[in-house]
Amino acid sequence: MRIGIVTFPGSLDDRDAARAVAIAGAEPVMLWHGESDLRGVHAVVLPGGFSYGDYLRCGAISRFAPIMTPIVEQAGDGLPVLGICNGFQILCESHLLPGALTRNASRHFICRDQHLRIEDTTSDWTCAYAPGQQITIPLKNGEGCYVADDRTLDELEGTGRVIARYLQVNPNGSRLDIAGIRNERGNVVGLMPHPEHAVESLTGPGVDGLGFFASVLQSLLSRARP
Amino acid sequence: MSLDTVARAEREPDAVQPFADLGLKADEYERIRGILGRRPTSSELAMYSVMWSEHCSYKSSKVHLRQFGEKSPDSQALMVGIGENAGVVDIGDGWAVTFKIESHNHPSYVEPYQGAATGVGGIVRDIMSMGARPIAVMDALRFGPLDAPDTRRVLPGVVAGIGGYGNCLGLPNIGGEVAFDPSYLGNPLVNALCIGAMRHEDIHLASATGVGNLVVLYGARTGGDGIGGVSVLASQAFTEGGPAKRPSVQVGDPFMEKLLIEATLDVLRAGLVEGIQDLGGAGISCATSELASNGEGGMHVWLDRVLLRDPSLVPEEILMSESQERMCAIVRPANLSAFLDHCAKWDVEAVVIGEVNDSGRLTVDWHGERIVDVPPRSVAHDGPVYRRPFDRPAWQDGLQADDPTALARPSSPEELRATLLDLVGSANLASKSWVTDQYDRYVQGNTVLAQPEDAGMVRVDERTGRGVAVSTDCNGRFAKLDPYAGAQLALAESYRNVCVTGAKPLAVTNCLNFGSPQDPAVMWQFAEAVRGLADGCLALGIPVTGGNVSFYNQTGDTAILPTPVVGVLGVIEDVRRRVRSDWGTGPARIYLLGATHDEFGGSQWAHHVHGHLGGLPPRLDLAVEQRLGKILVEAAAAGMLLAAHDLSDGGLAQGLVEMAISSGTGARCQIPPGLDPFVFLFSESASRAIVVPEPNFEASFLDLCQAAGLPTTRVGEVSPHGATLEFEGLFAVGLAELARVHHAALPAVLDDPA
Amino acid sequence: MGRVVVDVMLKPEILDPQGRAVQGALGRLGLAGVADVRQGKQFIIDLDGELDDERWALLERLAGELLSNPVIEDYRIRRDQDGQ
Amino acid sequence: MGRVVVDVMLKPEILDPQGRAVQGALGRLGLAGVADVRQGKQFIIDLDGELDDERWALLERLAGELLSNPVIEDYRIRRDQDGQ
Ligand SMILES: Nc1ncnc2c1ncn2[C@@H]1O[C@H](COP(=O)(O)OP(=O)(O)O)[C@@H](O)[C@H]1O
Ligand SMILES: [Mg+2]
Repeated sequence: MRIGIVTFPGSLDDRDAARAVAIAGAEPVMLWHGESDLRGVHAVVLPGGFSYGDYLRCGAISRFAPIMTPIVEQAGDGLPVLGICNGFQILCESHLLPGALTRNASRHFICRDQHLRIEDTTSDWTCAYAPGQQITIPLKNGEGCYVADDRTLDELEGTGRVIARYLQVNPNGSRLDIAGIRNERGNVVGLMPHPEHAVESLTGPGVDGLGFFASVLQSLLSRARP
Repeated sequence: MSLDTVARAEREPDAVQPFADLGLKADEYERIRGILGRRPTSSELAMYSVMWSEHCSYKSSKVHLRQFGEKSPDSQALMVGIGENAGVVDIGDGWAVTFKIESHNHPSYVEPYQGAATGVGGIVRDIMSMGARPIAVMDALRFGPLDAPDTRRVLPGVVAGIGGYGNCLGLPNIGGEVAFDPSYLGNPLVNALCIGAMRHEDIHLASATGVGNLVVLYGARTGGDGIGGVSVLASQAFTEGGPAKRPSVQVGDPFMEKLLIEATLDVLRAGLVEGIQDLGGAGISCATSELASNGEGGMHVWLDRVLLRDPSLVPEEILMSESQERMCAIVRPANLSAFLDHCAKWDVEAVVIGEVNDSGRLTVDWHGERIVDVPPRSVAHDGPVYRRPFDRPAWQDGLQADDPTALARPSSPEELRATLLDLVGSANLASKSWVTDQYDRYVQGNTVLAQPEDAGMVRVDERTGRGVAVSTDCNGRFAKLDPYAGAQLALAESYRNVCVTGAKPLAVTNCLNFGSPQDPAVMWQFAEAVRGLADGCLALGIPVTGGNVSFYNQTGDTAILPTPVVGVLGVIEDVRRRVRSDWGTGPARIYLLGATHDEFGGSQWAHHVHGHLGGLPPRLDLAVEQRLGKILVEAAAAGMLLAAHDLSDGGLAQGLVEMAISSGTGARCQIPPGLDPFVFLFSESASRAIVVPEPNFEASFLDLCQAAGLPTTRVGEVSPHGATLEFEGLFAVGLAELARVHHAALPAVLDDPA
Repeated sequence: MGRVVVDVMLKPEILDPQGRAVQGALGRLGLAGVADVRQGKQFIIDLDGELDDERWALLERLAGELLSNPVIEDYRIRRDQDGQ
Repeated sequence: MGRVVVDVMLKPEILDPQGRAVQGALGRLGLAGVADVRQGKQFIIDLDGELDDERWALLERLAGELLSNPVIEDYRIRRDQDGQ
């Protein structure tokens, strides 16, 4: 399986995402923001970082990158897309996911090992987890406070589209403790914390993040099987 | 028409020049006239004045710093020594690393966020200029008292600036220091360190070789940043109207720096670069004169080709601008278009501003007129050298005689318990996570150790697991009591912090923060610290590969504590063998390595409890330090250690508390018979560490120590799943209470009131 | 040459931690009775040449799509007459 | 109840990386001839009670000391008449 990782100017965790994809057993394919060809990848990761310096608003400028055109198009046809941190912000700015990410309630950047509960295991990126599974992966962001209007929140909650929630501490003030959400179809997922930093016990708080990458492989394989 | 050309300087030899306003002494000005055989043009004057400044020329410190070279130990590892942008050491398997620490103290006081941010930016470019990929940063910080109102202005801004810049570059922050002392209230210290890695063959130097090669300036446009002084010349040049206002503070653009890193790595990887230099202090003046004098010896520059952010800049200002996020590369003509393509890919502007020649001169033209014609060496390397008078201050004896043994000591169990909690929650010993939680320590996925470990450690080679560990340390109170010993104690602590993680020390960098060099007492502190550090490095067998001097750190006539911050870098063959300070959940025995004496001069206890600074700092025997380090490294490599932690500020008690908190598991400890509990718990004797051997290796580890003649003391045992830290027969404290006290101190003051 | 100013403000229902912090600080510095503070952004855009209807229309669109995020922010756009 | 608006802008000689980024994005999205973009902050302060001279003087001082950093920023303060 070939999984594309997009590098925008200012992307930082692109190499980490590629490493995680490789550890999970897939082939990472680096994609460039300025191109508009997905090179036949089976899924796409929008990695963390500060694309365009996070100037203006996080993700606001990247949303208009040429590579986003085929991503938005093919996401509509079911291409699995995972946006991590800055990638989540880009997905919201592109309206592939509802809501927005705003300044942390503490107004500080925060880096910590974060406990989460996986709330939904029907998405392409969470199906390898057990429902309700508790995991610990790093969180690091300055603008990770998820907001949306009440109607949207009700809908996310009512349709099981909150895929992960913060446990113990809500680090950024997100509404409903939301750490990640999915689109209706379950192929597009946005997640604030960083699973790609929890794929080797030596360099992260454990290997709990691998499940996101294992999930997409699992769901791609089950799709391939008729 | 006011352009001051070489021709005009010859024509009007007696024009009066404002050299004093530019910080040049009369004799220095005369020397420039002597070198040139005429008066300098205003552009030449600008170049000399900035390159001969203390900051760029090290004119007051040079005579002392020489010792780092003269006393340098034989080192197999040293590939590039002192004198280059940053030293380079061989860490094996064809890998080399470079690291350096630099100060940005004054700008961080004026504008904490931007001052600290641009400090990180500058050191990262230094590392890139060696051809290395930056792989981690660290920051050593000193502030006034935690509860002082100005600390609440400066500290959050500095931390946000370091985080804002470093996080945006994608460089993990793997360690540093935060210390508080009243002497830093009007003069905080912001020292930033960067580590880079490269293959041996990728090492690049700042030299302009190859006649006909091109000088390419790339990165941000040049603006009027940091040219306060030279505006004197500008205002002379612009008699009517005057120049536009010049910024007094530089603003960093980390996004531009990130692009600059990527573009630089691309052109290096593609083999398109002959020589490379970052633009830091003194900007184009420094880059061109250093490149030229290290290379073929000649260079011509078309200054009007420099891309400007502010079109009102005059040539003198362009030469001196310290605009951030710029680099200079020497490129063969045949490689130019490929070089420019890589820059364009990353949206980085680049322009050819000059050419290497063998004229032996650095010449600069402005729209066809010659405004600079100098021997580059005279600008870059042959600046003035001062032997400033230094003198042991009269008060030093009194200070050393003011022995802390006279201070009231806690003795009852209740008093000892209260003292422990008081220290654990004191600003200097409290958890620094309020700071470190604002730094990304995970990015790049190679961080093996970061806070709260003794040293930061990153994996360099993902295949083999080869990595490096770095620590920075300095106790300024020790340095005040005895600058020679204080510098060695800083070195020893940093060395030990690297050893406890299992890495073998290889090299030293330093940032010497002192008061005014014109004060003989300060100059003495400086001279002693340098001598101590050089002797110490020789004794430990690790060379100084680079560093930075920051003078004039004082408020009025009062200098800061002498603060020679020492960074030690070590190598570890396999990061999977790294040792942490987390002792797991037990059961396992806890040992103290090294001897404890009644030593409280400059200690955290004397400082925090009594507000006292006097006596002598702890004694240091570098041979013992080396033996301790060797055992720690060997034992780690053999997989003998479950945990290890160095002892410094706060002594054994603080060390045990930190280990217990980070592992979430308590311990039962005993005071060895015949020892004074207060001394045992709180003394800050040097060359000590706590280790917890793997139970099956305990006996062989103790044999190893005995064979080396290293004293070991059994301190206690980890209590399986215990939740208290207990000192038998004295007192016990719950981990929850310890953690609360330890973690609350900084947030209590720094968090926004609700 | 024309100057256009775009003010962008978080919608009233969105939490504004920066505004809150400023409100607290104003109070502590002696300004009583601050009912609310909101912190927004202001863009000052200087244009070469004529600001004709077409460019204005594009600018209006970009103010809503690029300079602000309609999910959380409102914007106001205006020509700056005095151009100062 | 009174409303006061404070606009804070980087001094013209200070580098504004955010403004530069926006300028680039506007260009890529088809707006030609953007000579310069500066990005600043806007504070909207709602006050209970009378905005008398004393409070106004304090507000002016705080605009220069708290809301802006005189080393790198300029500010403008005004009463918002329509209060909208
Ligand atoms: N300014 C800082 N930046 C990054 N890490 C820091 C900073 N200050 C402290 N740390 C980290 O916090 C931990 C505790 O610091 P400290 O108590 O000073 O350690 P030690 O006494 O062992 O030198 C260390 O891991 C240190 O690297
Ligand atoms: Mg330590």
